Amino acid sequence: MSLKNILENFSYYRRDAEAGGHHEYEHRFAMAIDLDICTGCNACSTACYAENNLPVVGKERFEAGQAMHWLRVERYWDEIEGDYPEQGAKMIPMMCQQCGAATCEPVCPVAATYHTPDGLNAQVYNRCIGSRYCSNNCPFRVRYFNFWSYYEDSWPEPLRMQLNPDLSVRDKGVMEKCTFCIQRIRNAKDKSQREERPLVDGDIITACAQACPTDAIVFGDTMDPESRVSKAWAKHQIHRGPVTAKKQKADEEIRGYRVFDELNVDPSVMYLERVRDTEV
Amino acid sequence: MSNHRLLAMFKDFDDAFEVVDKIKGKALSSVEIDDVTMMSPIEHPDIDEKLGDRPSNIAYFTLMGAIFGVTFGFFFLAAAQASFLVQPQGGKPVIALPTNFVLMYEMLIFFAVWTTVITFLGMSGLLSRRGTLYSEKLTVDEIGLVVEVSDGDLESVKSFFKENRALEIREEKV
Amino acid sequence: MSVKVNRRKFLKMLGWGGAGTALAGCDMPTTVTLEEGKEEVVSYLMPEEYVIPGIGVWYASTCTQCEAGCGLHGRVREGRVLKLEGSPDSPINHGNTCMMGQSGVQSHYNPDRITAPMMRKGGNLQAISWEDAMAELSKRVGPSSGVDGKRVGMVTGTISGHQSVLVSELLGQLGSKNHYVHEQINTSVWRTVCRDMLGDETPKLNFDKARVVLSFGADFMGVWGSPVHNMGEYAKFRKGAERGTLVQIEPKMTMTGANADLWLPANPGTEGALALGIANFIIDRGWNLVDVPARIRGTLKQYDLVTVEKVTGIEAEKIKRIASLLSERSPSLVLAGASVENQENGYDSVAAIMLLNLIMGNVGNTIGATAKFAEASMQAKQGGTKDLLLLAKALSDKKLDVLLTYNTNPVFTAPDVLQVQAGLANVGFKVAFSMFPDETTLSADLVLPIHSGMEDWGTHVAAYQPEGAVMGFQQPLMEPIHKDTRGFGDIMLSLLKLRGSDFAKFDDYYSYIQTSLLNMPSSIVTSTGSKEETWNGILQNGIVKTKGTTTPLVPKLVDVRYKPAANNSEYPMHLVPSARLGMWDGRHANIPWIQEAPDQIAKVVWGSWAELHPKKAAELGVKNGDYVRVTSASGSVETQVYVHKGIHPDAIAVPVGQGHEEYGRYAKGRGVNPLKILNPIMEKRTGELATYATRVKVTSVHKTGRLVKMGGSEVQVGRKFVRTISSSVFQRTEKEV
Amino acid sequence: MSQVIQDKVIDEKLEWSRINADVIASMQSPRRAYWVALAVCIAMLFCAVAAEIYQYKYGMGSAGLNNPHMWDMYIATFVFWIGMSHAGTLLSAILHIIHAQWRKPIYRFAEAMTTFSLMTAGIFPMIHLGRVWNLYWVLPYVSDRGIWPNFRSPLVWDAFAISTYLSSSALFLFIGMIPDMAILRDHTTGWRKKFYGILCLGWRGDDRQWRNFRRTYMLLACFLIPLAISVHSIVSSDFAMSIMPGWHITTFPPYFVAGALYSGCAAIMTLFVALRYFFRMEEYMTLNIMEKTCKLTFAIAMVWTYLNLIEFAATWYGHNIYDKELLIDKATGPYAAVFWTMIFCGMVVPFTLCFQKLRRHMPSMLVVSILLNLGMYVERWMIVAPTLAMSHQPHQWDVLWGTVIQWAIVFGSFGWFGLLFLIFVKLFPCVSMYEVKELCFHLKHEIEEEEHEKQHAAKAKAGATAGGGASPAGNPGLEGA
Repeated sequence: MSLKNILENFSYYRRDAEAGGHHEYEHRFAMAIDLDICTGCNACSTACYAENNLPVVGKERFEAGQAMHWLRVERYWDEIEGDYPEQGAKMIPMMCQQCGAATCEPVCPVAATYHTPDGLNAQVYNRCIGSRYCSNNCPFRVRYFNFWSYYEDSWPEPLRMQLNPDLSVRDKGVMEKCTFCIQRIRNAKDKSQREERPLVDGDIITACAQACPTDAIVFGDTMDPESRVSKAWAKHQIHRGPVTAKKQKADEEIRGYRVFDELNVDPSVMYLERVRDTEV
Repeated sequence: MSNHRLLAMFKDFDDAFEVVDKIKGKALSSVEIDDVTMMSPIEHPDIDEKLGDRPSNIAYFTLMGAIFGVTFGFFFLAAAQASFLVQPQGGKPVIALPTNFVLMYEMLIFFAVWTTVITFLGMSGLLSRRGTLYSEKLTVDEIGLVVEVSDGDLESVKSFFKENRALEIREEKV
Repeated sequence: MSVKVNRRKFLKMLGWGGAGTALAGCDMPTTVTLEEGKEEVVSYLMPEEYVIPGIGVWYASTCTQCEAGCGLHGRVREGRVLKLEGSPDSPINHGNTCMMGQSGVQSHYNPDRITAPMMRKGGNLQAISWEDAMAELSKRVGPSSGVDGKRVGMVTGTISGHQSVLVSELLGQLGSKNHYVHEQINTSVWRTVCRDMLGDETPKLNFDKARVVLSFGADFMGVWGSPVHNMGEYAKFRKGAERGTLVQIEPKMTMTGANADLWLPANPGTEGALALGIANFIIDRGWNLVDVPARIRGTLKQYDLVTVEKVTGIEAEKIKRIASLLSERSPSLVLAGASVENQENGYDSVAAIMLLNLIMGNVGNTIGATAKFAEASMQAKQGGTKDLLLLAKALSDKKLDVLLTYNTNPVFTAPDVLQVQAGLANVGFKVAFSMFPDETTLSADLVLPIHSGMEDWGTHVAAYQPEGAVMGFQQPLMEPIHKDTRGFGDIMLSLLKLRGSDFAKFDDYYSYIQTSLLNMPSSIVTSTGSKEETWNGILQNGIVKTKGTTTPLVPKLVDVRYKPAANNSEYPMHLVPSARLGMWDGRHANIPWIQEAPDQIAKVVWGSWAELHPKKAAELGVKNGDYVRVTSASGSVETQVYVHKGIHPDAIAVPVGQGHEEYGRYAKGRGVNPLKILNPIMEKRTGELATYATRVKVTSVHKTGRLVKMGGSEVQVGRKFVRTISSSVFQRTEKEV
Repeated sequence: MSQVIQDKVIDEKLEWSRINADVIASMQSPRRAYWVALAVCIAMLFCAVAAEIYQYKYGMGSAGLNNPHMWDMYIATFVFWIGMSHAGTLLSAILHIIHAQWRKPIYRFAEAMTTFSLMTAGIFPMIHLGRVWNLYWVLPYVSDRGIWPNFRSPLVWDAFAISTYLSSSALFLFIGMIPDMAILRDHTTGWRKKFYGILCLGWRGDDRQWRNFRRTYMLLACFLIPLAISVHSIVSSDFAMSIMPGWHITTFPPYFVAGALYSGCAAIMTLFVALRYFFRMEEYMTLNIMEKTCKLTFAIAMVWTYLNLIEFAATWYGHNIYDKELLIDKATGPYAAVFWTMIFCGMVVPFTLCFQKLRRHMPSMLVVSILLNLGMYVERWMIVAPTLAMSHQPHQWDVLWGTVIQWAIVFGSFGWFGLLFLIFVKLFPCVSMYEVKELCFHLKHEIEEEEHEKQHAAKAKAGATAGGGASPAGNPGLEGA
């Protein structure tokens, strides 16, 4: 009886992210990306195309801004007065940050995007009606919409033989984004279940982290204190949850930060600041 | 018992009102003031005054509709949210009151408006057939007065009409 | 002839050779597993043995997308290869891959692959059967053809392993010495200098030991040497006890430059002078760790700071800082790459740069010897552009009657002035072994479609061997997609058999490789039991690890006769035909993922562009997206401009890779090819084509368009996406904890 | 002349039968201009339908939308039409409650405009959906899979608000039309008689019906005012509830409501001029009514201007760098021309309404009202597009001007609205006959009373001199037809 349900669990259902949320998380997958050793080579992005059946949209549609790179390597120039960018360029792999308090989630009219017990910001393609509100409300702009039907154009025979059967090819009208390779998470969970053991660090490795030639991307579960990513977060004094005074970094010069942390969205990707030898 | 229904057409409200006054004043045995109905192309604010207290209780139903809307709204939304636990989103609680208030407000109005309209259809006697006495001039500029009388008072009512410049008198048996 | 491995046998081998990582599909009930012996639940759906729906199996192989020879694991499901990942066992890539490796599957599944042999009939290439094709081949190069072996040539890309042996055998059998090894992206000059000054062509570069890397145009993360390996080493260099400092000097910012702590553009072609200036300053201060003979000291004296500042355009203060950096943070590693090598004075510049390594005592420290694969005939034959020039000459001199091409595309990469395309008309019979209809292939008289890297057997010995000397083993990850393609090795074998040889005993290339490997000395292939077990071990690892032979480095100073390039008033700009990781020399232009992946610096996709410094752009009155004409003495190209500060104001960079006239739907007619307008300037000492020496003039054509690139704003506009801290802070907060 | 006479919005001596006849005539025998207008509207609609079919088939990419610009003119147009819908119902209801008699000749077409612009607006969220065939998932129906829409989403609020508003304002329009339906039943022939006979629900005009009618109408008016305000607040929540700079603004709900009233009034002015001209309704849609409408529009324009400036000021002083940069970009960046058009049309043009000569000059008012509408349209676009173009993430900055498909659908929406409106004016009276009669009746009373008072005063004065003598209180009655 749902009335009974409401009355009995009301205070539980009223808990928000600041109060620990209603979720009982099983895992909270997260990343740590070291921008000092990220070279901006694009291997992660291409690996993502290969793993996640991302369509190649072609020049005209790329020009129209309809590219589907779930993981894009952004390049920024320094705003400098001098003649040359002597500190090189700034590279950052930008993908869905799997925010703990994601702004995209509450605006979806049909609950097609929601938070999984794994701490992922999941997108249910079948449920999506394409209102695109989630993308509008994403400060990172990392949600990609299927503006066209790409299947015929992007995968002419026999290119489509490469498609990963572990996940679908999305048709027009559906929003999609980085899933932290949810099919790999699923497979690893199945495997650990079969082997009757808990998931351990390293069981799951996302396509981007796997490909990275400098191992700049570390993926893991922040609920597991022994995981590499947990240690990296702890070392760089970044804590889960929205930013509160208590949780701020003790030392501002520690490298860890989350992009747009000031928006209180609790991103699951920690970046480590780029380092430049300013003495040369 | 009244067994005749009379319709008289008048040129203006004042003529009709005089007839009403006369009926009220003469205390005819078979004619109650409640048996008098006035039909008009427009609404005259004095009609109620002349015809006496005839209450309209639509507002009570509206209130009930509104209360139902807001209560139903709350429980409907909360029940839906509490049974759809996949919804936890963006760090928001499962039952998100601020958003539910918005929708409760809309549902309040929705139910209030519909109850009002449905009650109106019932209370105003629309959609029900009541007699054939009618003149198309009623929708132009003439005022009609319908009186239900018994045989005894028939003539005196008719004479009131005539005295007050009735343009036309129609009659039917009830 | 047919491939003698039947399907059953083939799949059996796969079954044994698999790395054995079985994964359940996410949609499959977890109870249906191999482990629990419940395969029969899905047996009805099983089309063949070892093809279990929903189970992905990983097989080891070797990447053929460039010459670095990275080890691969390929995920195979339902008989299809789906995803490539780096093999953790490979000492070259340590489990990682670059974007080219990742897109190997799109090479393999490319919709524009040639699916049947073709022969030129009446001017057009027409599909024929393999029987006819082999008959034609026998007719033209067989024993009865009467072909003059000396007039037979073969042009390949860098080639190694058993393929190389077969090519050598074939040419030897014919009596030909004309093996042209052409590789557009190469380190030939660097290799020559290393040979002359260190005694080893491909010395081991210990980034992890270096505290400073000073790189003159060496895009070691991108297109210089073994990029994936170098990037891994770079990470160690950055993450070491002390964070290493990277200084990059190059006319156009490469990916490596983008990651440098200090990036400076010296006037193009004067990097040698800069190196000498730094050396002079170091010796002047007595900072050098190795003594320098007076003879060289005398040469260096001319390169005082004032002169060098004038010549190179780099402030004296910066030169001093670089010099003191090399001294304070020894050991260092000084590298030279394409923009230095491929100048007219390339050899001397690289020698001047190598001098820094020598005087700072880097040799034997950050630069070490590499092991060489014990079987010399299988070592990599590394190519360059010298052979392209030789080929062009042979063609125009009508010295070739038969030309075989494999794994290279000289018609695309050769400058127009070399007239390779026209020269090919002088060759009576041209055979192309190719997967794709590229320019060279479509100029051939007989086109033989070959297997992809994922369908064929092969062995690869990388030129740069960081740990030991390994042989990458390439095995098919799936059955050939197209029924009418054949393995390159198989065709070579059947050509060899035409004249009857030792190879007659091998049924096919597979059995040849197998026999050959199993009969190798135990120093190369260590037996792990029976032959079958050994063989399975090779298949499973995808790599044959050997110690190799190592000879210690012998540092030797050479005279540096450095002379900066002359100015040219008619063509004031330097053309930088830049290359990038991914597109490489244009061979990957037919891969959609590569086309759609933005250039690492300009972030342009699906086309060509020209990079200009804002100063120059203002002078020309052009902005992003405007078209300019780049004219050299040998021709001109027209493309859109991308303006940024990461380029020398006197240089214009036009990336290579685009401008294909053929090469399938994704590459054809897209962008421009800057190689076409190169002047035929040779590097003086090595005879390589000096690709960076061409001078051009740039004019606006008063046409504008939208530059198709990723990214709206070029700067962060005050946002903190990429934050930067100084390495001193980093040292305090992270290294000393 | 007295104030009442000077301000009178209609000639009180209009014969009631003529009112009937005039209005019924306006509904019959369309002139050629009507057919031309109808053809134009159908052609415009056809453009939109063709564009929509294309877009449905090939995907939203054909509208030129892209990663930063997930929404664009569709949503701007949606807000525009929703805004336009406000004038009719809200003004009608407010003016009804405060007994502003001058609303009576014009409220009917204004309410029709409300309903039709809502029907137009409601189409846009559908057009803009990537998978419109799953639209019904937004509705809270009981699904056997236990799936519900997400009640946190402002888009679901939109669905609730728009359906509530559409049904309520349609009911309001319909209830207000019942007495007129009876008039039409009595004075038309053929199919119309049957048609109106059904629609009038047996209206006879007896006292019970009038009494309940008055009460119902008042109740509905009372509910419609907060409803209308909530609807546009909810529409503003689509933006204000987000995190985006330029959207997440506290003043958005009142700003949107003011903007809605503003564009609604401007639309009323446009239709007023058009109907007055085409249906020769000069006697009903008098210049005095226009003047009052103009004054009201001016007042609302000033409210809107104020709220707009407040928004700028709050952004300017707020030191939220994203918001502030966006504001500067709006005024100086690629959208500057559009932004200044909005400022000019929305803030400067309404000052023409201060001049009586202009207010009484219909061609000028047509131009002014169209300019105001243009200003309000670009205002909506300036809300939607620049935020998407220049939000938090500079890497995704992009300027979008839409494709032919998008423009065609936006253009066609005017055809759809026009078509509905044109059908309406021929099926239903665009002037409320019974209320015009009431207006005349009351006006006449007022004038008579005033004259009576005047006479009384004169007599009192005369009586004071002549020694008095009360005159018998005359019962003026109703002269009628």
